[in-house]
Amino acid sequence: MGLLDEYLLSFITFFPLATGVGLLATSALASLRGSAGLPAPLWRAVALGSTTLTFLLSLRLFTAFDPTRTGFQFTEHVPWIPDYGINYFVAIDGISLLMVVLTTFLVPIVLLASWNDIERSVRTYVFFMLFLETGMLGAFVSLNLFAFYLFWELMLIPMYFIIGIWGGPRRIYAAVKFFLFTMFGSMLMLVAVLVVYYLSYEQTGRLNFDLVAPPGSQLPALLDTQIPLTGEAVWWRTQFWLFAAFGLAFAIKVPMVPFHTWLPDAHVEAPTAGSVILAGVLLKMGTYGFLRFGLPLFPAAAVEFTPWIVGLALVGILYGSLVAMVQSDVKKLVAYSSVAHLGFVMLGIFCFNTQGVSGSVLQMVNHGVSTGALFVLVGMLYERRHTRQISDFGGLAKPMPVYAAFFGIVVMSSIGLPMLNGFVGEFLILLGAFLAHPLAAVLATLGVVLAAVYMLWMYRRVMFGPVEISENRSLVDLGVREKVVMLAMLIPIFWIGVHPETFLRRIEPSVIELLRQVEERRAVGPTPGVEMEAEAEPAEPPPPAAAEPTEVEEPP
Amino acid sequence: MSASVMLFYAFSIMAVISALGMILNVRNTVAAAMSLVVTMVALAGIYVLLGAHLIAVIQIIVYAGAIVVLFLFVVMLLNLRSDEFAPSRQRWLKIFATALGVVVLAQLLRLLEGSLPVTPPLPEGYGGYRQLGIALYTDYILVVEMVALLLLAAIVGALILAKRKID
Amino acid sequence: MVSGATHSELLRWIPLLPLITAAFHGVMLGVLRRPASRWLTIGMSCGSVLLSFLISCMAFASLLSLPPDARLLVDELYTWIGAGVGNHAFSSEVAFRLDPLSAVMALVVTGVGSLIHIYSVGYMADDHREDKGFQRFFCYLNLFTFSMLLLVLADNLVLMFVGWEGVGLCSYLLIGFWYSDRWNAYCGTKAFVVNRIGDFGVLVGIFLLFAALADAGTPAFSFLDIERNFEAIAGATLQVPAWLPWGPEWGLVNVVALCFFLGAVGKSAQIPLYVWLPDAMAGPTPVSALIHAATMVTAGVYLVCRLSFLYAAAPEASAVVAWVGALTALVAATIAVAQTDIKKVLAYSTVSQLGYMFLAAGCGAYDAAIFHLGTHAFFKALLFLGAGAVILAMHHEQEIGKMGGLARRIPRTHMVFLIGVLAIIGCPGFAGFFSKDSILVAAWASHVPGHAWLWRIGVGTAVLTAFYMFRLHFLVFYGKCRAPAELRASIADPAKVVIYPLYVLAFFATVGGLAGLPQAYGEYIPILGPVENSNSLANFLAPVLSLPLHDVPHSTEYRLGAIAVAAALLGTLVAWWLYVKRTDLPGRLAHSFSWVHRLLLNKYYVDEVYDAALVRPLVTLSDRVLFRGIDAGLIDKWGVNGTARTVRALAANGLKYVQSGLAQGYLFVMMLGTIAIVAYLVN
Amino acid sequence: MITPPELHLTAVLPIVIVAIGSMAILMGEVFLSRASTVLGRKATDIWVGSVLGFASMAFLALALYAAWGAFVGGTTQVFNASHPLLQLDRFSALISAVVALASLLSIALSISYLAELRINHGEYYALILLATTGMMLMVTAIDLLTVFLGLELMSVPIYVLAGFDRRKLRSNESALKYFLIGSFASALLLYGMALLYGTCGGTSFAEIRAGLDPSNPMALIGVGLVIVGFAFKISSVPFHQWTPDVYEGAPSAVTAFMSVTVKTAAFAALLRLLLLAFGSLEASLTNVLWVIAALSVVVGNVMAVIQDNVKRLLAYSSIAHAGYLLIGFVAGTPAGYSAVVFYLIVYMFMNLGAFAVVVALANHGKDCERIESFAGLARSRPGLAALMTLFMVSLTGIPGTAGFMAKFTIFAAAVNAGVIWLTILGVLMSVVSVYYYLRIPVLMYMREPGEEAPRMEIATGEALVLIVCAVAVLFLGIFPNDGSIYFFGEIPLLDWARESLEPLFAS
Amino acid sequence: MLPLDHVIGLSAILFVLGVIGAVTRRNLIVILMSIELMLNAVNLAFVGFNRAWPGSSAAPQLDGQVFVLVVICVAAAEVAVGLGIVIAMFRNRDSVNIEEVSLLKW
Repeated sequence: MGLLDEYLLSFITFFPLATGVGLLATSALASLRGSAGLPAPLWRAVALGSTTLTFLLSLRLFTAFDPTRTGFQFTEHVPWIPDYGINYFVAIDGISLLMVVLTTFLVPIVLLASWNDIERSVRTYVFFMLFLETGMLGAFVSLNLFAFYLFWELMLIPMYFIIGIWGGPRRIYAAVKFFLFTMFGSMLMLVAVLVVYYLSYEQTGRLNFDLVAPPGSQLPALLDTQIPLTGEAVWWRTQFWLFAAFGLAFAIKVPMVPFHTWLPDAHVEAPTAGSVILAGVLLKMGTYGFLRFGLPLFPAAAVEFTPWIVGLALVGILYGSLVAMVQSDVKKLVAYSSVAHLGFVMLGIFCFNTQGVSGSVLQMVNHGVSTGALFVLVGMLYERRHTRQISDFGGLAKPMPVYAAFFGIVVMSSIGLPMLNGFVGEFLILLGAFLAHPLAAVLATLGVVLAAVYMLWMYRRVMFGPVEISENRSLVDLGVREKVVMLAMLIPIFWIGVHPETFLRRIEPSVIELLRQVEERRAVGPTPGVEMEAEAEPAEPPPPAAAEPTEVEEPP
Repeated sequence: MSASVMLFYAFSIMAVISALGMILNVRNTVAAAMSLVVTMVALAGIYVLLGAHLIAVIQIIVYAGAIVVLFLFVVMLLNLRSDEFAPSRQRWLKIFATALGVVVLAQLLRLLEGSLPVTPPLPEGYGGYRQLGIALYTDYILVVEMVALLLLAAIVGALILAKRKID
Repeated sequence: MVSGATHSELLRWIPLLPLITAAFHGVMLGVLRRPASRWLTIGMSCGSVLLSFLISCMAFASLLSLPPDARLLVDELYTWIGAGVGNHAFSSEVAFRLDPLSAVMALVVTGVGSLIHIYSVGYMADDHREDKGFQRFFCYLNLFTFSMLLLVLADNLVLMFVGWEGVGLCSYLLIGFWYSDRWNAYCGTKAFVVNRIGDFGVLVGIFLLFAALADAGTPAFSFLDIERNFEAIAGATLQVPAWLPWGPEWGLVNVVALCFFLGAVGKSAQIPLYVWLPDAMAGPTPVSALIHAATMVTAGVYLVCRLSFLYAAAPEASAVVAWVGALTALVAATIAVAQTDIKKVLAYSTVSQLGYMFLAAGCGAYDAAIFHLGTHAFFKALLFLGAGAVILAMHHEQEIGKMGGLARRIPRTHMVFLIGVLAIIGCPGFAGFFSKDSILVAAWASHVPGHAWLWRIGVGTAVLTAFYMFRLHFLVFYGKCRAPAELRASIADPAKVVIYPLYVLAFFATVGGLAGLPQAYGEYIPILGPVENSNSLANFLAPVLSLPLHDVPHSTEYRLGAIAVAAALLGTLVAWWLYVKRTDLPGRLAHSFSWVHRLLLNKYYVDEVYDAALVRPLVTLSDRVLFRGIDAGLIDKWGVNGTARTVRALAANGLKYVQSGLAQGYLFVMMLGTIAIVAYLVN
Repeated sequence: MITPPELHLTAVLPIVIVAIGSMAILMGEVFLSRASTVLGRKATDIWVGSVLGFASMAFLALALYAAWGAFVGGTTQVFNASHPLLQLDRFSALISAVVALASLLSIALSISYLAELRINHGEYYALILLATTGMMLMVTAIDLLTVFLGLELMSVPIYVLAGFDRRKLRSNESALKYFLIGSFASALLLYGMALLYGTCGGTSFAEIRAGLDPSNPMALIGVGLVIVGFAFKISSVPFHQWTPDVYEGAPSAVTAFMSVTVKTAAFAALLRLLLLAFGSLEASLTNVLWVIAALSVVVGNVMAVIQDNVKRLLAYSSIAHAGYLLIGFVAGTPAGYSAVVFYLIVYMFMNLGAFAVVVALANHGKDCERIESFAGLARSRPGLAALMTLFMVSLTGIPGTAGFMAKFTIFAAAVNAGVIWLTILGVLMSVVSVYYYLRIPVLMYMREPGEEAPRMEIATGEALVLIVCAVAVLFLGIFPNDGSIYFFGEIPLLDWARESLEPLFAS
Repeated sequence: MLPLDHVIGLSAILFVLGVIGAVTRRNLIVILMSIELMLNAVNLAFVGFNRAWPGSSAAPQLDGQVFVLVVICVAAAEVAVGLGIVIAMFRNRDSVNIEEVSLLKW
């Protein structure tokens, strides 16, 4: 492997941020010399070029990825804060591969899509987008729990600003709500992370945040940690609560009902680019988190939680669809449809079988592309009419036939029309669900019906019928740039729909490996006290005042 | 009961009464200051009884002589008339605080009674200016220097705050 | 059961050709905005479908050249979806399969499809209602042809489902083709959504079937594999909660069969999901002919027949199929009696005829179902195209109240339309007679509970069919012309490109019945004399259908046939009496039985009932309870913002006042804190 | 016969340097204000102030260097071996260095600010140096006497500094409240010290450690009162109420100075006291600290939510941060204490940075402290807005900034010590903190500018402070331990924090 | 020999009186005096305790008395600064009522 391949992941991850910092530096230098710096369009162009290059690099990653090998590839492991077991440890498997490609795909798309959308503080916006991309990529490729957490929170900041600065009238409320919700979950997750960290320390005698040991090393791995199922207090069940804390953080991000209310607000208020990235990538953080951390670290608890999560996923599917149905704002409708779609993803993950989980991973990509495309489309409309109320439209197919065609295809993809991407994911998820939770699967299948209801109803009200509002009569159809954006988004929509094996082939070995781990670690006896003592041979004595992790600190 | 003990009680009663006088005297700030002087003098007396002669002297000189005078000086300077205060905004709080103080005092006295160290006989030369002086200029030399700095800070500070006009 | 498969790379081109054309149109229109020239459009669209038809014929020929139990051509392209390991390995190939059943379907689809494509050239020629409508129409039509071919040629259920959904999509697009009319768009959406309800059943059926097969250790999922491994799951049961009826164990096969039937009900517009089909008439008439009469709506029947092995093993489900079919036939026929829109009448008649097909399938006579499917495709397409010709002639007037006396003005249309009517009412000699007869015989002979009643319903429906079809015919073509005066002059037979396809169809509507001539009649073929195995269609289909053996004596068959003919005659006579002889009667009848009339005119208020019972409550629930109540109210207002408010209130209404700004208050708090700490430490 | 004591002057070198500096500044002020030119320029107030400011910075730099040398040298030096009052060990050296650095930065921040507010008096620098002397004394002390003396030497100048803008009612009030409550707390502390002296017979930490009898109520009262005295200085609930009032009223530069240095010094002294003197009372003290920490975290964060004044908001946030720091104490492990040290250093940078922005915005003798006056700042002052955002983000504890690393180390130590519930409370309250910290970026970036025009130029000193703090916040956020900066060499801050505590645990 | 418990008791009484004075009186100057009273109480305690720990004649222990000296100086410094603040305040506000000093709150 050449140098590029060896550090490919790092290149991909940090190239956008490096571009952003470089642009900032030029502007800082320019301001020192009293000039205005590079013009905003040039910033945009540079950012577009850089993110496109990132995407091409990730395509290289996609092709160079060896689907026949299980385990992680493109590993880079550099000590960072070794005293705390914090390492720069990045690697990908099939699951994160797809997420990386999805992310790098969407960012240039949204940059292009929001070319004219963002008018003020363009440079800040460009910088935040680049920063955001690095944050998202970092979270997807990090195998060090600490680094993951770092990226996980880091990407909140640019998103927060993107919503808050360039958003709609209630943008501040939405941005703050988004931030608070996510922080609430992730803060509890931090505590859980620390507990896991401590358990690992207690058992191995070494401080460590690496999820798995890098290949060929003797370093400890969090996945080897025995996380006890029970604790000292009767009601204290370590693994249970740890999973709950991780799960809450992820569930908020997903979002699962009833932690979803930040999503509609954030989506409605965010600018197009923000909505696309939010729906396309950020929501995937939650489901990805379940896959990467929630399930393998706490398999027994995950299984125990399954009925609840499946239940909530179902509620999400049905509830999201029903609520989407009655929305009067297109973006809000799409937002609630995300709740429903992500409900499918959660359902698939908690099937614990290959079909379900593979379907979920694929559906994550699908949702990213389809819902992203929907938001781009809504954004195009908003650019023209500065409204998103369904009632302000009607008959748009007449003045904007190309737009209507694209919108139609994306809507169909979103409601899972076969040979478009949405179907494959939903189908596999439901198939998996039928093998695991038949009744839930039947109910979830109802969601497919409801999806058609709300999407087509919306489509009908926006696109069909007579043009009654005079502003709509003179709407301009899509321009070349917008067509390019949409065509680019149609490529994965059709590709995944027609030949999903390209992706499934890469997902499946990782999913099988993941499920094997879960099964294996579940099987390892849940009798913590005895086993832990037998295995724990700390290299150095635990800290003097260290109490049991499960000890309940009683206030006096 | 020896004379010293009787004197002690006399001084104690004097101190307490004058202290009470200080905190109960609502009208007259000058009277309060004078009560404070009385307390301090009484305490100086007790210091003598406790064998801390130098401290007693300094108590009189510094406290009664300097500090309280400073108080009086300020009172005069500001020409205060304390009876023009509006009704208290925190009357109940203050009543409660007073009551609480009394309860705490009772508890404090109860607790302190049994836990005091035993008093040994006085060694030679205890409390004299010589021993204290040696201590101050050997072991505590740094403390003396630092107290000097503190006083410097106070002087500078008082100047900055109270000078009518700073150039 | 078919033993082995022959590979044939020809098959893929049958569906792909229309797809390529559709894609070409789509790119030209949707992306480039450069509409192709009219002739290029016509040439590509009609040419591709015709070519498909030719290839189908070739494939059909090569199929015929194989021995009967090896008649299976397969064309595998690639693995579409594959996931899972071991016994749960799911794999769905993109593969096409041509067996007798799909061959018949493919021929019908491409054949009728070609004719309708050609017809559309004329029908859509004057369409200026929508921008660039012409090419768009053919784009959709080609896409539909592709989907329908995919549906019938698919080698496995999942791929079939692709076509299944695809035709739904095209139906949606074509119903709402004139989208500027809000009603059309509504109808399109309604069709899609109702179809989706059926799709729900198909999906569940697929999943259940796969789950059962996987449990049995044979997860292979092509039709051939399923049929081979079917024995393993034939006796399987589903555990359900005991409080459910027939709990705690349901026969898996029955459940699966019912699930698929739900799909069929949706697609083929049976009770209770038939409501979309009449509304689907909002689309252009060729669409109604192709999609909503000849092909797509019969997909349900095809599905049931395709899975005949499943239904044969599921008697209870089959009974449901038969009864639903019979009731639909009857109910739709009653509604058709009162309709005044020419296409609506035909739509309800389609529903009714589809009911016949399900009646047949439910009774195990899958061959009869397919037979009727084929003949129905011809005569119903004929009728629709004829109606289209009428509508064209009337300048897009569909109300039969404004027609009348057209026989003289458009004689050619009148003739072909009459042939269609005769075929549908089962006039002996016409195609419909034989197929309907086979169905009635099958119903009579079957072992479905209440089969005698099924037969009676069938006959009753036949009476009604004859009545409403002739009512339509008489009202349109006879009597006085009720069209506005300024229109009358211009009423004339449409162009050749419109009429010629009608002739072809009329020909098949007349002689098509011979393909499945029941043996009882085969004995007495006029010229040829007795023919062995006259029911060539049934024989041809036999290897792929699980046909039960119901031997009906020929004498019974004649008797039943005679009753059917009598029924048709009765209906015809009543129609003649009411609409030719005593034209004042219908109005008076409608007046004196006004509630019945209103009930029928308003289709038993089913739409309204659905609206009131399902749609409105659901919307209200979603809006008032879920969205405003739970989402905005409970979670957001109380939960999320409530927490924020609580925190703020804690500060603003509580802690704030401790921070009074008065220093002595602070001292007091300190005093309290000190006391607390000291007290804790001392104790 | 009087034996002259054996004095190790190196042990008090930083203190002495700063003390001499303070006197030199006072002298310099007298002479310079009489002179007609300063360094070749006309002796305007501003020039005198600048020269004095730079001189005091030089002294502080020297003290920093000395303290740093002591830290690197690593030996423990006792000033007067026969009667140990001061002990310059690695811990006190590190904290002295930090305090010196913080004072240095505060002075850099003040020079132009004083001119802006027209309170440009040389005594200001002298008072800061005196306060710094007191802090160094306090953290070097190993005797209650020196602790108290240091505390007073620290407090008295700050009382004055708080009221330094004496024409302003708010500044008066600030000084008055701080003084009043501070001297009340001092009295409580003193009484506690007296009781401790009474039980143990001595005032040095060693004697107290030896003589402390956990069953003796007098000793316990003494310990309690001493804790209260420090709880006041670190502004933890319920001894926090002065903090917002004083921070709000005092001139911003003073607030910046006192919010970081006092907290650092007081925490360090408390840490020494707990480790060296009150070791035997660990369990019950931990419970007391648990409650104080919990209350501080809750009250600080909740009250900050409703604030409309940035300084007041930061005051409440400092109460909350005191709570977080106390979590490290509750953990009570070496990891916990070293996390506290790390946190203190990080807190210094981020809080100073935040105040530096407030100071840099002060215009026409008025502090830019109303939260609305930040509206639209991103438009008019993009650089300052970005920096403010950085500091707010760091105070919130978002990863990638030093604030997160600090919180992380504290929470990690707490979890390792089994202090789960307090940690959970802490993290939940940091969610609340998100709200108010991010309000400022919200205003800066997402609102239109108000009528108040901010100052458009930035002074060199302010720029210096901002850059140093921003770099530190970012750098320590990403490389808390193993980073190295060109010229400065390796900066293993976490290691330093851990190593600094070794002498305290050794004894 | 004086009874130490009574000495300390007196100190406690004076201290608490000082506290009560500081918390209840509204005149700033009187509050300052109350704080002085508290410091005096502390001094008394120190002197009293030093009586209990006098050391030997060879090595007299005068910690308490030295402490008292420091406290006296501190008290002086505090009074100086405190009165300075009061004067500065009085100039601006013309009052020494502490309850009027509540500009900064909440």
